[in-house]
Amino acid sequence: MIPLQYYLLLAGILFAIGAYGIMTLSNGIRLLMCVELMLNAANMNLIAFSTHINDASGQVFALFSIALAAAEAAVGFAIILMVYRLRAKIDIENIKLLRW
Amino acid sequence: MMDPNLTTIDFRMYAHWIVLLPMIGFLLELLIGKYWWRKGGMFATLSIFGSMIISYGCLYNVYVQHLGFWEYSWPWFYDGIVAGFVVDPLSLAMVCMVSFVSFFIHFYAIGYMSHDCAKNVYFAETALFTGSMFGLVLANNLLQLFIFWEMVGVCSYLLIGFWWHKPEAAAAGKKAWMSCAVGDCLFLLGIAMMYTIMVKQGITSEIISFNAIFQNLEHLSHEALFGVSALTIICILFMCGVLGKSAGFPLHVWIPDAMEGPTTVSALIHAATMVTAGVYLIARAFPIFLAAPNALMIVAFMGAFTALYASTLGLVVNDLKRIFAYSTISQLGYMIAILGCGAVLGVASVAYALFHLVAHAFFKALLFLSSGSVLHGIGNIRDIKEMGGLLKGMRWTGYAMLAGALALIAFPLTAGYYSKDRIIEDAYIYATHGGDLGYMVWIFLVLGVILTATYTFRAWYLAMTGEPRSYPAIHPHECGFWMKTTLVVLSFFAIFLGIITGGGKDFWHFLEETFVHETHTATGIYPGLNLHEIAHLGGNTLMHHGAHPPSWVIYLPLLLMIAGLAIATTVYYKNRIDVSKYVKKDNPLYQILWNKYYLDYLFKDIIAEKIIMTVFTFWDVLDRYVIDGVVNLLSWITIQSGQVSRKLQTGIVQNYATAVIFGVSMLMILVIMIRGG
Amino acid sequence: MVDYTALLPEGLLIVTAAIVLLAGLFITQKKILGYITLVGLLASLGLILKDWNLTATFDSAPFYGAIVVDPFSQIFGAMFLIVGVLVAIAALKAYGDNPRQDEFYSMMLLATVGMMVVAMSKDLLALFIGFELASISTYALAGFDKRDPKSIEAALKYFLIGGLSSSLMVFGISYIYGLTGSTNIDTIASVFGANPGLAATPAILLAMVMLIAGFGFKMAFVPFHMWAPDTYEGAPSIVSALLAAGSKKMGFAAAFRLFIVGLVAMKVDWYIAFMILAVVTMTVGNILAVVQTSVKRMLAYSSIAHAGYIAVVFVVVAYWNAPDSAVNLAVTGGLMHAFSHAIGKAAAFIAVAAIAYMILSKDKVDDPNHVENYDGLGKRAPMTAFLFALLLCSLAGIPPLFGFTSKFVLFLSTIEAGLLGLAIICVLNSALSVYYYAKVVMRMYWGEPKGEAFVESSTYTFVLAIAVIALIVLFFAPGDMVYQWAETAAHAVTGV
Amino acid sequence: MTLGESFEMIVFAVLAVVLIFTAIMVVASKEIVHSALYLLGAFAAVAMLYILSNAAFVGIVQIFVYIGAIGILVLFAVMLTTREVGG
Amino acid sequence: MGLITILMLVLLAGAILSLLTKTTAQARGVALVSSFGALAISILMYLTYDANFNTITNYAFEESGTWMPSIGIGYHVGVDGISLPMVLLATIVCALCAIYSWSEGKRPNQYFALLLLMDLTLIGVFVSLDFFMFYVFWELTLLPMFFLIGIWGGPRKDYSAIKFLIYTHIASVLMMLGIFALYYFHGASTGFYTFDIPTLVNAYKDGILPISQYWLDFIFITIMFGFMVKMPSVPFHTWLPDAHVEAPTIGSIILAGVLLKMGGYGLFRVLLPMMGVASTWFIYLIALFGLMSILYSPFAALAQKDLKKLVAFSSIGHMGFISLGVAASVLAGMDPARVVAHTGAMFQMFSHGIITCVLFGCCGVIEHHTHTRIIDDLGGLTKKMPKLAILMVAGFFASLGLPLCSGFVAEFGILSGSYHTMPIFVILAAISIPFTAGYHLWAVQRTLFGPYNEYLGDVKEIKWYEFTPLAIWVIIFVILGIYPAPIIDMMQTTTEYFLLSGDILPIGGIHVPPGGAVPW
Repeated sequence: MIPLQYYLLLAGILFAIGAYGIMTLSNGIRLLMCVELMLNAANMNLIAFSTHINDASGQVFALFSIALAAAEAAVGFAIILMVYRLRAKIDIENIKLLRW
Repeated sequence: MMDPNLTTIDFRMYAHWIVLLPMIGFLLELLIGKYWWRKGGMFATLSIFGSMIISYGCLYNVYVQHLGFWEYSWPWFYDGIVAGFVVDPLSLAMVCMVSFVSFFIHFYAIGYMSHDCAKNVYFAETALFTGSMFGLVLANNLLQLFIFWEMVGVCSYLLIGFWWHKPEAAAAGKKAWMSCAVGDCLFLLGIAMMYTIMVKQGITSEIISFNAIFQNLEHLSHEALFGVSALTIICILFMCGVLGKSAGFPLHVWIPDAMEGPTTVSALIHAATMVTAGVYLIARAFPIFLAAPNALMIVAFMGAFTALYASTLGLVVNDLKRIFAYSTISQLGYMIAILGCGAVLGVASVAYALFHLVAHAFFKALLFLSSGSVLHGIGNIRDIKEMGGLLKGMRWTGYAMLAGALALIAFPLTAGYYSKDRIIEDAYIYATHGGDLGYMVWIFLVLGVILTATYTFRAWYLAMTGEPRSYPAIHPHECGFWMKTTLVVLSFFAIFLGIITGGGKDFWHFLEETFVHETHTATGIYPGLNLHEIAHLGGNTLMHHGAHPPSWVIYLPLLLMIAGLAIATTVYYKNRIDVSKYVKKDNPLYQILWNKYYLDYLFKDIIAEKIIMTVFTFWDVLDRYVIDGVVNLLSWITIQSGQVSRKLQTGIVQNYATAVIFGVSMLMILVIMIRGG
Repeated sequence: MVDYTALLPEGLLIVTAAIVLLAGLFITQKKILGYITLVGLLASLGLILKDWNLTATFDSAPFYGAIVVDPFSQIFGAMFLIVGVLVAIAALKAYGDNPRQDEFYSMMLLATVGMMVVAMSKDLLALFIGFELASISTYALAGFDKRDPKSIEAALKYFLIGGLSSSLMVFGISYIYGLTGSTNIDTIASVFGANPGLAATPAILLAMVMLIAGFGFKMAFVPFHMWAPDTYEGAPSIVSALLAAGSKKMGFAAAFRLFIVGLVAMKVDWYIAFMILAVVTMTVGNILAVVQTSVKRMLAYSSIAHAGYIAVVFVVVAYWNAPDSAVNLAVTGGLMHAFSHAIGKAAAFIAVAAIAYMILSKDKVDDPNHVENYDGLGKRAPMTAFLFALLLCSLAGIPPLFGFTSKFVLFLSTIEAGLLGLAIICVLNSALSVYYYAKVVMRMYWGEPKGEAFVESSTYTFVLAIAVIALIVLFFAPGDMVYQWAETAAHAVTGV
Repeated sequence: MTLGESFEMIVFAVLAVVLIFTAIMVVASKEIVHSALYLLGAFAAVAMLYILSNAAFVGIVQIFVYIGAIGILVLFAVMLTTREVGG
Repeated sequence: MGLITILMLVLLAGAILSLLTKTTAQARGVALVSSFGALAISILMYLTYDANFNTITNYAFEESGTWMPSIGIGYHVGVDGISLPMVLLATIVCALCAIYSWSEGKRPNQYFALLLLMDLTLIGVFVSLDFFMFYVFWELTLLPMFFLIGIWGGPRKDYSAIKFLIYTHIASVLMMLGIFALYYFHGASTGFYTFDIPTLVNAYKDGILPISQYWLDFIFITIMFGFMVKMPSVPFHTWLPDAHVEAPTIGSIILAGVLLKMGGYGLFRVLLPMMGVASTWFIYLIALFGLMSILYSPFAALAQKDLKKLVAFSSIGHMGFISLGVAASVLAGMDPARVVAHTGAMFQMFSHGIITCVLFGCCGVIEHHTHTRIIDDLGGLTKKMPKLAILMVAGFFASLGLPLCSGFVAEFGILSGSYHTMPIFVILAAISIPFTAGYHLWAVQRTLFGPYNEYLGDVKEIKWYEFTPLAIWVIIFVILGIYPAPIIDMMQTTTEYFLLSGDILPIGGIHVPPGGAVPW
């Protein structure tokens, strides 16, 4: 039995990497990947807790989370493709028509 | 008291109509005067004539029929403030004089103002003035007196500025008001204090009416403010009002400027009636002054000083009307001074002051009207240096002015002789009882005599005799019927008033009954006052009858008058002495006099323009940049902080994500800190 | 047999969405779909209003207690549906000729369902699902004008920050789940109640912070707000209406559900954190709104400021000294303000849409939302301008509109709780907000018109008129009904 | 610590290292296609971890959905938005 | 439905109808009918007013109904001897303003609608006996004025309108907090939550609120702040000159004539009963605000170049007398004097409301006919406009406190009634009189007198529709100056009830412990 803390730590690290990526990267798709990493980290937490306290609802939650992440990703890529179609690139640092 | 056998109208019951009639005249003149009856003048004159009839009716009731003094009032506003009228010798003397003089000046003005296009406005204003003056005189309480006191001030302002298109006239009106306002605000404060101490005494009905105050003087004299007797402070505040209205030093500066108004106005308001309101106030409130320690001393000294001070200025002025204006200030000083002597003389001083007031009204009105006639005749030239030899062209005017001048310098047997010399004699009696300051009062008054004679006849000689010194003065034209009539009537009284009244004695005896006799009201009787007791409250001791000054004192004024007359004759008629080498700009004494002791300079250039305008400018800066600045600064800060912080919204989505993560971190730190703390 | 009638409003919407999607495949005259949507929304709204003072409990056993139907869910449901109705009517005009309008309507309906589910949820799972359903639909809606780079940019930003915050949310939920062993809100609350020490563990604190961030994204709390102005500005105006009025209120529904119950149970000193959040949010929203030149962006910032006002509810709830009456009053006020703000802000965005439409039809301008283009609107489009001005008054909290009443009640609670400083900051902020609303009104009423009069769209005018009349009517008599409803809802959610 | 536990521990450690490495590479890799592939690796590692912690079903779903759907979607998007490799 | 409701409905109907009209004549017709109808109703109320209704629980023409019972908001209106004159004032001023704007050609329908709305909201403030209503109307007065300034205003209208709006709005929202606290603490202690003004104020006064002095003071000071800004009192006055300068003439007239009176009215209706319970140094603070305004206004006025701004500053000074009178009259002292001060302060509200209309009306006429208000550019207007000159002189004299005009009655009452409790304040206030006279005379002299400024061209005489309202105002203030009883008696009854019955203030006034007047 692997201690809960290990999982939590691992999830935390994963989350942090995702967060770091989302703060620093400029490619839209990479940002999306980072979001997925973070969601995975959260799901890992859920699974770890679920196992730890021996309760299924965490797993259920994770399942829903995965499903919704998929839907979200689909919409996200659609948006990114639209961006690409309009601007021929997905370099978000230059997408700042809307500011101030 | 009422004699059932006398079947006559009791005019005393209609005293309020004395006030109301001219007010109605005012409204009629203002509203329809322009379209009816000579385009103005008639309504006013007739309404004042009506007032005059009632006034003399009252005088007849009281003086001849001995119907007693009468006072009545109606509740006005607030509790205890009444509108009331008092008919006693004091008010009767004033009201008869005012109505008489005012009527004749209106009469005169019908001729004098005949060519003015806004004649109806002029007459409306003078009618309002006369009505207000009646209201002031007949008031039975301080507030009503104050109200009409202000109203006459307004009329004065409006009439001085009647020729509003002249900037000097408008400025003079403002100056008059401002000088009076300084005194009036203090006067009002005095009334407020009086009200307060009356309420403290538990008096609630007719709370600041004179009789209510007089009856309670004993209690009121115990009140103290700032360690001083409250009555003294109140009297000093009243005195400030008097200085403003009656042109006492140092608030007299407006009177010479006020000569910018039509001459009839100068005669009516700034010589005969309104300026005497201050004297009347002290006379009316005499028991209060008597009961207030040291108050009358101040009155006496201020009056005497003003009398001398103004005389010196009269010596150097070249404007005919201004000479008479300074003489007015000086004569008012005499009246105030003798009232101050009441600390010793008692109610007699009121009688003397009032007699001089009445006599002065006649002869000073005469002087002004005749100078108005001069101005009328030579085209509004007022500088006596440009006149000369007018007597040839205008005999009526010239001799009328001479009559007035003789009365002014107290030439024997004229009205002034009886009134003014009596004042100087009694000032000596005051001096013998009233200490060193008393002598000073007497000396001032006596010195004033010689100066008065000099400057009066300087003016007369320069204007009337010698050679014409300007083109208009060569062919003056005499005035018309309305004006001539008035001059004659007034000349008669200027000369004979003293003789008519038995050398003033009848008048004095009548007036001396004022406070010491009981006053009837609709509901009861105010008993007469014991002035000796009241004087004790103020630390004064009234002289009992029988004191006579030494004979040299009696003849001294006469001699001095003759001396002054001689000087004037020598210098300005015979031209024996050439004064031009003294009358030069490099003579420091002349310069001081010419600049009116720099008082105008002090008030206008230093206080008004330098100090007050600087303060106002500073105030504007304060308002604009400090108080409003704070408001605007706050809005500026808000907008600027918005402008700065909107730059954080970079539009780059990673930064937004960073903000989210940053927010989470900060919140976490915050929460842990709170928990740790 | 379980009685599912209480879920009929939501079911009806889902059915309508399906009908709209399917019918869209076959019908050429697609405008009909808008009317179908409208009928569905109105029917659903009618069903909710019919039972507005619902007392019978809904048997949620088949959902394992995950959803409830209580006054709280009802009032939020009504709110979302009203916003939906307003947006749907406006869409009849805005997208009446658009060949993809079936997508618009169906996504809008699904978003509304998602929001309603959030309001009904008693379980974090249901809450999460509803949240995501609404989010994903609105991501797509924000980019609905796919030829408009601004719309796409808006959608992109919304989506990315949304994804980030939903992962934060799940992360937070996972901790709460792990430490309490349940995702049911009532259970969580009772666990906290039983173990006072638990609430103070760092993991729970972190979880709370992450949940605040997750919900705060929707509610547009500073500093999780930064997507909001951009998205509201870039998205089609009627979508902005849905976002600002509906989606944002969903964040509040979720936050009320979770935080109020949690905070009441936790007895931990959260109030300073919330106070800072609320104060910063309203101040930043207002100050930035002051300097905006685009009316739409100004409305976006004002929306943030309003989020700050409603956040006052959490402060009061978290404040240990606040009496129960104050807590209830705060939640009541929060609900009322959410209600009035939903109507007002939705209509305001629709008004902006209407005005932009008119301006684009007549004037050649780059940015129809720029405030300079509003010059003289009072003459060019009198009805629209008048109604818009009244809506701004409602947002500013000026009587006689419901926005005033709701703000009045909300701020009243701060004084009841004894939070004087907060109250002063709130009212000063509210006063500051008058500035930028007034500037628009000034432009409309005493700016010089830049062209001839517009032809006003009756559809838009109708929507605005409905909203304004509703706000005015609610200010007068039936305001008390809303108050009572909100109060029952507050009782339902606070339990005190 | 039993043998099974030790084994579990070793597997966990390996997976953790793989996961962290791939995650870092997702962020750090220059080529976006590589990033996408690393992401798939990370998903796989996570799925293994699920299975390791007795949540086999979730693990399988993770593989199906994440690797099968999302991963492919990512690759697809990368291909569509990249004119040539290195974009 | 009572008279008050009918009065408000008449105005509301007028406002809506007027908005729907097309031409000036129609709008004006509606406005005249409606505003004079309102005037007739208020006169009817005045004539049938029974002073015996004057107790704190029993107002004349009282109406009450429920509105939002859940939080204790009700429809409660009524008048007493202080609010009825204010209602009368509002209707008189607005009705005459409708005549004054006879030829308004710019957006007449909105103009007259806003005028009627203004009337309605002002009356609403004066008759409300429920804090919610009171506050609603209080806020609503901002809107018509904001639009009046904005649409019909001068060149800097944007700045002025927004400053007016924000400044006074900030004050009122802070006041709202005080009301909240009052409401809550009353509800918490009695279990009966209500916004009813008499109930709340009574509760505060009777000390049944279970709260510390800190909260009592908080309630007092926030409410006071709201009123002081509205009055406006120095140093919170800077919105007023700006608003006046840019406002159209009737905007200024209503602003100075009636709107400022809201602050004074609040002082009587709300703050007065509280003075006995809040810290006593607040009373001195109110007096100090009054004194500051009195002393400040002439100094600031004299520095102005704009005639209207000068008049605006005069309003500040006159409103200061109200604060001074109220503060002085509540302190322990001699009852007759207190009554006089208090009645004077009340009368000052009415009197200033009438007088200032003439001043601003004249400014408006001058601006309308000469197209300038800068004093230096004017001069000798009497030549071209003698009728205006008479009215303006009358107005300015009344404003500087001339006897036989209503202002004097009020100021005399305040000064002499206040002397016994606040001698130093009164002495300082009296010092302002010459300065006040000074700037009024200065303005008159520079505007009306002196040589005519030919640069102004051929200026026409005042129009009849400008002359008539101004003349009526002049007649009113002169009549009230000579015979103030019609208004002042009503006020005096109320004052005696306020001060002497013990229901509102402690009998004999509020005792300030020696040295306890100020906290330091």
